[in-house]
Amino acid sequence: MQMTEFKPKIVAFCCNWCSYAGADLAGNNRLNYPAEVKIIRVPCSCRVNPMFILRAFQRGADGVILCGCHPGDCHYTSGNYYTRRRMALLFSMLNFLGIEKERTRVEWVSAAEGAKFAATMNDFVAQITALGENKRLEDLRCKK
Amino acid sequence: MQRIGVFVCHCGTNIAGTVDVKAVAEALRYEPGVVISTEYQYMCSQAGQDMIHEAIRENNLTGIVVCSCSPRMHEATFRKTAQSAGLNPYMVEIANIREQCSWVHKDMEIGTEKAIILGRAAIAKVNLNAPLTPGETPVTKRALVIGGGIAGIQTALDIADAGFPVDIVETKPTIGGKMAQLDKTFPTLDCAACILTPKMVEAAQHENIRILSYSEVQDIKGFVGNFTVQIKKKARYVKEDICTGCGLCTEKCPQKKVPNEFNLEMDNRRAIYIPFAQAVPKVATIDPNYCTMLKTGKCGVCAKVCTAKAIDYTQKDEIMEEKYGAIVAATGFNPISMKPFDEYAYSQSKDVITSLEFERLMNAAGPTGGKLLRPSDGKHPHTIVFVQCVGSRCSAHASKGKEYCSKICCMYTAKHAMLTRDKYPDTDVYVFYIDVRTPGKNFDEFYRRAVEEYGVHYVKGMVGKVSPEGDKLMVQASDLLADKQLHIEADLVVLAAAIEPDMSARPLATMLTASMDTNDFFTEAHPKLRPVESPTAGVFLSGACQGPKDIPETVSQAGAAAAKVIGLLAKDKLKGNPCVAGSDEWMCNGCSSCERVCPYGAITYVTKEFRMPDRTTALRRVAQVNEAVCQGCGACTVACPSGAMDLKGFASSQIMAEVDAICK
Amino acid sequence: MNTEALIPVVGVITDIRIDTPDIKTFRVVTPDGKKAFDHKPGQCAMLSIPGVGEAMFSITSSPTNTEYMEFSIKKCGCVTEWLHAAEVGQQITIRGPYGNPFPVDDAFAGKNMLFIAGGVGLAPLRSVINYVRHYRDRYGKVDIVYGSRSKDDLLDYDEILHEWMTDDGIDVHLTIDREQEGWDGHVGFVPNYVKELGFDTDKVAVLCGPPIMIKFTLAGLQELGFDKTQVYTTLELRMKCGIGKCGRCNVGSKYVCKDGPVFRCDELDELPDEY
Amino acid sequence: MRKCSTANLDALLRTIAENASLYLPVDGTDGRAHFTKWEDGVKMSDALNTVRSAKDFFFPQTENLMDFKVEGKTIEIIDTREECEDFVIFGVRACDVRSFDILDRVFLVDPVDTYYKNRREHGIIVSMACTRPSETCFCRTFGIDAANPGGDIVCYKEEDAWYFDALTEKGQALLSKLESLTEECDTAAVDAQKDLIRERMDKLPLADLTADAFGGDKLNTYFNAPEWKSLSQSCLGCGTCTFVCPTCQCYDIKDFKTNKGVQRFRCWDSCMYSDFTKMAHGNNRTSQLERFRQRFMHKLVYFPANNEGIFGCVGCGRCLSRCPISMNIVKVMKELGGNA
Amino acid sequence: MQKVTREILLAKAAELLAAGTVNRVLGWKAGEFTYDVTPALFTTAAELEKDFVYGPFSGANFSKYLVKETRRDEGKVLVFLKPCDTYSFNQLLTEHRFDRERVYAVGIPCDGMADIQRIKDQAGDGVSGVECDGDNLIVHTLYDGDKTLAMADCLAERCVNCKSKKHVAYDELIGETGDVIDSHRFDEVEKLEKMTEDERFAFWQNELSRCIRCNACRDVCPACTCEKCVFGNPNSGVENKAISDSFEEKMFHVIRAFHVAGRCTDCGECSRVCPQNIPLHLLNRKFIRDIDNFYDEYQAGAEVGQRAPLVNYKQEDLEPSEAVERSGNNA
Repeated sequence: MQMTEFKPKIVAFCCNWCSYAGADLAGNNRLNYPAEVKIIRVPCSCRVNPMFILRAFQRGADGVILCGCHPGDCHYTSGNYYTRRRMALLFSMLNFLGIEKERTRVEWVSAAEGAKFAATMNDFVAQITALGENKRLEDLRCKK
Repeated sequence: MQRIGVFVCHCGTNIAGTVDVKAVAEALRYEPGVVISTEYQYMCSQAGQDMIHEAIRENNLTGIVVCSCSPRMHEATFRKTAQSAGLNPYMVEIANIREQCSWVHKDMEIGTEKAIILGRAAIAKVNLNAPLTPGETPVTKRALVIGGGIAGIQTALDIADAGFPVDIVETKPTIGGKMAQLDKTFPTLDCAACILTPKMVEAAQHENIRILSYSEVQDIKGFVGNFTVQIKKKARYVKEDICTGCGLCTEKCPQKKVPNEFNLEMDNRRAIYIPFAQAVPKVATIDPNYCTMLKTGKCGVCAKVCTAKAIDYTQKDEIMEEKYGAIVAATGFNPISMKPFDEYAYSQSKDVITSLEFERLMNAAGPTGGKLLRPSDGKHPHTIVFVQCVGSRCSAHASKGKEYCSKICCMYTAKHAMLTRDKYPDTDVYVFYIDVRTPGKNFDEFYRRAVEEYGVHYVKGMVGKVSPEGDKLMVQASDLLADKQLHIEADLVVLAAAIEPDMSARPLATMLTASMDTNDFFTEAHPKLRPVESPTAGVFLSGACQGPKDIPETVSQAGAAAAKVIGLLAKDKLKGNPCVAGSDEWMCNGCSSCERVCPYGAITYVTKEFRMPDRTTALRRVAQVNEAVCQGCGACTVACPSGAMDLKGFASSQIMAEVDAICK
Repeated sequence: MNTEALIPVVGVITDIRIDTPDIKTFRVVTPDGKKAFDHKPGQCAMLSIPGVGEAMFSITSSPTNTEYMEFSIKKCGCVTEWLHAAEVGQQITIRGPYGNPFPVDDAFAGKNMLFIAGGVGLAPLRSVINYVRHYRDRYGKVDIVYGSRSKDDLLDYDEILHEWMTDDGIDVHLTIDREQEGWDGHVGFVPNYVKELGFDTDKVAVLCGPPIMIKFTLAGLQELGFDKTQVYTTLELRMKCGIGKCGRCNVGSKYVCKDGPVFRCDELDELPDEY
Repeated sequence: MRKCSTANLDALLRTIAENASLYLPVDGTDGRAHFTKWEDGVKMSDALNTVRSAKDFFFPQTENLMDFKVEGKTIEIIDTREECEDFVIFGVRACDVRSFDILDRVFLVDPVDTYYKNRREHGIIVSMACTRPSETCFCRTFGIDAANPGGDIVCYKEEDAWYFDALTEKGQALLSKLESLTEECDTAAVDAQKDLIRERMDKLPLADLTADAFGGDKLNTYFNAPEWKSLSQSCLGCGTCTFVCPTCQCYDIKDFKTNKGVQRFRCWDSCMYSDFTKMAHGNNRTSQLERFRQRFMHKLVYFPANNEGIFGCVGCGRCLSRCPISMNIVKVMKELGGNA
Repeated sequence: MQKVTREILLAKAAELLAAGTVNRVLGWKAGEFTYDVTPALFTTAAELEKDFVYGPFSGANFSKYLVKETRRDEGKVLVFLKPCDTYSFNQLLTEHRFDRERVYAVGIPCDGMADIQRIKDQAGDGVSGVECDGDNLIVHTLYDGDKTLAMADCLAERCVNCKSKKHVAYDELIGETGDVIDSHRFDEVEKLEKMTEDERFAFWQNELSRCIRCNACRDVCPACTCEKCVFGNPNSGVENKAISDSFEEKMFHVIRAFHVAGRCTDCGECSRVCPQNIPLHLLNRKFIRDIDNFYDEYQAGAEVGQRAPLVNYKQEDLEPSEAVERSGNNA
């Protein structure tokens, strides 16, 4: 196994008001997490279209994580409630198609939870690293 | 294609310590659209900003990417810089290579590689940016307060004092609300009428306040700064401007058997009535359900006795349309119905009453003239049992009652107990409670006085059953602390009924597109940070319609809501957030999915005629986003199946370009 | 393996001229500075930007220009928008030539010529006009009627003023749709202007412009006594492969990219009304 | 004529597969026949025809045309064409064999499509006669003889043996490699089968369908026919008929941005799609009626006009069985035929 | 239950046309071989008399046609709706996709429609005609004479697993409406859920690899009435005309299923029309089953104006991290 060689690509969608601020706080507190995680800022987790997640896998991502405000704390009051439903159904469907359920995750991270952000990312990267390369949702053309 | 400038900040060693900034600037130079890529010690410094300014001018840049600290830190700074150089401020993107890179990674190689990728993503995004301009809408400098209780009155007074006209719409013939029905207020025991009625009068006399009593809101259209509201003025069959409130008609009216709702139907009034002596406006109203003249056309006594000739049996409901810039919901509360709680025998015995009824019994203007007499036989009660939490704090699985704490009951029960013992020291007073909650200034002291000074028997435990036996009420209860069953022979049982939002709140919320929680309390825009605003811009919340509150809390929230309204009305124009949703009419299905997920009611539909590609014309229902109301969350963009709905500044194409750049 | 028509060659944009607010003319050569391929007047080439798309454009320079090719391109769609944003030195890809040319060496030979163009419709005609100017002795009198929305929308205005108008035996008749300050020439729509000018029928007419202009100008010419067999036009270039296979530009049994874009107006009558 | 006993067929297929990739109809997990690469143990389907036609072998649904490398302002074009390896398609029916002729008339005329040509040159077609033509078959309408299906080698399946005859040099070369597994035979069994086939063809429900009313000169007869309206009315505008059709050859060329460069590929397109003719300049077939008409006019009028009267349909019947709304070329011909 | 016949429907259509209630009729038009019935628009009683058919192959769901049909003309169109069609009808109304005022809907009872593929699988290829005979179908074949098949064995999948015989919308009903049925439609989904991740992947890889992106599933789907489909929009980022990579077929079907999630009435048309026999309905049913499991039971189209599960929420909804387990997927 070439576990040590494999550097996963991880896309993290973070809502502007909680999780992106949480990531900033992790930075402020110099809490390390792997550089494989790249954050995309969205106004709210509810902005994340399932198409973006599939797009990330197509383009070579090995894991996609979506972070938003805790339910009940959404800056827009209800955005993350919709996210929760959409992603629950999407993840179940992807798994139904045989896509490893570990590849996708939703995590609620508040602006105060810098430590949780770092811990979550460490955990997620470890999980994806253990899982290996995304083969089931890859687009070979992109890797050429 | 854009002409993009890339500016990589060292942030002293904050970034440069872990990221090879020169290598980043060099690597990003060859990205599509980039015409200049450079680095500098502190981009946010004046010198750094000047450098960006110059670069924009010299290279005719159409977009810039700053690789620096978090956009939460300096996005605004660099937007201003761009604007000063003639670039649209929304053509700026920030790659966060400090908080999300140099500060969390230790290895220079890894940090540099990631910084390049983050820069690439920002470039990919800015390549698809479009200049954005915030929309402006004028503000109608007038507020509407819905509900004329203490919350509404206080909000209206504060707004009016700031110089803005306010209308109060109240469904009852008089303002005053629940507070007008109270006898004394806790914890000071001052008389409710004494502190409320001066405010009512002040409101009535205020040059900026118009009271629309006996009126209802029928329809609300528009958005923040520009609401159009239809108000129905119900016919009161008395000319409001002529009636002097002398009350002669209310004495002469032959229809004497009308239950008096002000006294909770514990006595009667006439068909023409003034709810109470200090009513505002002090004008008589004919109750069409009981007036013989209106029902049969035979009577007319009131018209005959009215010296002012104010009676007009032909009056009709009147619809008026008014414009407002802000709306305050202050619809208040009601005690819940006691019907489902028949274990307390509320419907079986007149001597089982609610706390509000108790207030009226104790009130000098009440049905008993302020004497505490049993409703059944007018006798003096000697043993009184107060039951707390009737319908409050129920289990989620219970078939009745509310899950929440009604918040005010502990205190008013203590007040009732104390007042009873004070006036009638010969009565035994029991209070059954689950917990006594007294978190408020002088609240706990107040409750302790009831126990310690006034000898009220506080029993931790619930009353299981009240059974009328003869003229007694047999109360079965448990004392949890003593772990024993109690049987009390009571003369009067007072139920501290839970409170719930007024029934008018739900239809009002629909009209306002304001959201409500499962209990029909209005939801605030943010539970901590925006407690008096509803998520719908321009709609504010005052008083118990947002959640149970006592009077001081209500008054302070009313003032806070007023301050928000004043802040809004003080503006001539509202500048919106330009990162708002927009719908492509050609792709829109008109399916309402977006409308349903919009927390702000920013989406409306119009039916328009379209010339279709196959040269036919078709009427199509399409969504339109009100940019003044949209807050830019993007929920609609995902709900939209066709992709007609997109979010400016966070367009699908932009986010996907970022994804592509990151996964490369 | 044989050369494949669908595989282009690399071209470099060596000059960009801003003609009108929405039309630019691009000069294209191969990276070693040569003309990418030879062509005949009226033919087109497929230009592409990898990742953006491919689109067909008529070659506006004359075949007699052996150094480079020129394309006058109006902004509409993603390829053209991209090109309008490009700078000199940008590489693109080019393949061609495609389509049939104007019959400059047979049907037009020795004839008096009448060119009528509207707006960007001058682009495909410029190639023929300059070809005719180059072989001036092979043709009779030349009339050019050219109209546009405004003076600023006239294509190749400098060339018209300083070359075409100064040539012997060439009459250029310019018109713009609406009065404009600094314009003392004719004002009015092309079809009316053609009728006003009242040409003799001893000519071959070549028409290019928006469909509505073609329709009314053709009617005008017929009023003047022209027969449809005397009138040529070139169709809009809705094509993909350029070689008559992908099925897109199919109009009746003709493929615009292969059998067109140049048609004699009587030939067009044979086609179903789908172009 | 050579004959191979049924018992030897597997060995014969194995021999073919040793020298070239061999494809033949095999029943898939969905119970339908698809051309599938032969390997040991694969059983040939008894189905009359495959869901998708054999055109896929020469004109695949998508194929990479070339790659680009873009750096700054420069572009590098990478020719990704490679010489194709030999392959054999076994069991192609007469209709599909004719479709290659029709595709040749598109792709092999100047300028030659080298991608197609490459495959065509390396593909060997072993056709097979149809002993049980289906109710949806109408190849005879277009002059196709199901008893003489053509190709490089023609084959006839009988209970006990398979009969082969080489029709081209390519076929001869392949057949000669199979000499040890086959034996020379007379044509009696095959002739009998041919008679049976023709007899059965005569009895097919669509046996009387003729294309006489159509042809290259019939543009004006049909273009504005009122029948198009009702015929196209319920067309969904999907691409099913096009994609299962052995002769439909419209394609699109698109660019795909890979993580490293740009891939230009070609993929099937359908003239039934609403955006087929949509270009920056506009769209010349904006209604489904126009698009529907285009497809059938192309097969019945435009194609013959350019190709000596040969129709662009081979009567394979795939669109008859696959159209979601059961609209098809037979209904079109019958409805319009009355106008002739 | 009253058996619906061509004659009854013809009479109803003629009556409504004559009365001027409607000026056109969406109905089934006879084809060449009994089974190739085409949806068609009839404007006169004579046209109906000539070509209208009703039988075991009149399965097409007309509700989607109403989107265009109600835009086209003045006057009302008559549409015959089987119970399952009425759900699509309501769902389209919920989404404001057509004008109810321009439609006259006649509900007709349905005992299930036949699937010609199932018939051919039993009777062999070469089916020249099919006749109804009570509960049986008499199949005329080209080579094997007539065969008698039980209708029950010829039913389309969606009819075998019929979810409801109840009409949820109509202006008028022929015969009687039935009840919602406790069907076994989720059995196949459950079977897949019980497989391992790897097995499921292999299953779908095999099924979806056959996809040719003909778009028939999308174009027939009554939920897919988008003015512009994301898969046909070059700016959507997912546009692609043909399958170039195995990723694309998965993306297409996941996105399509997601777009119709909570809106799909499970009418089964997608699987019926798929030329490659991909069991697409299983994707939609998986969403339906998950929605039922995760939230409240929900049947799209049961009522007009319902709030679809994906545009709704509850504070106590389950977390995405619990979804796979709760959905019954064997991980």
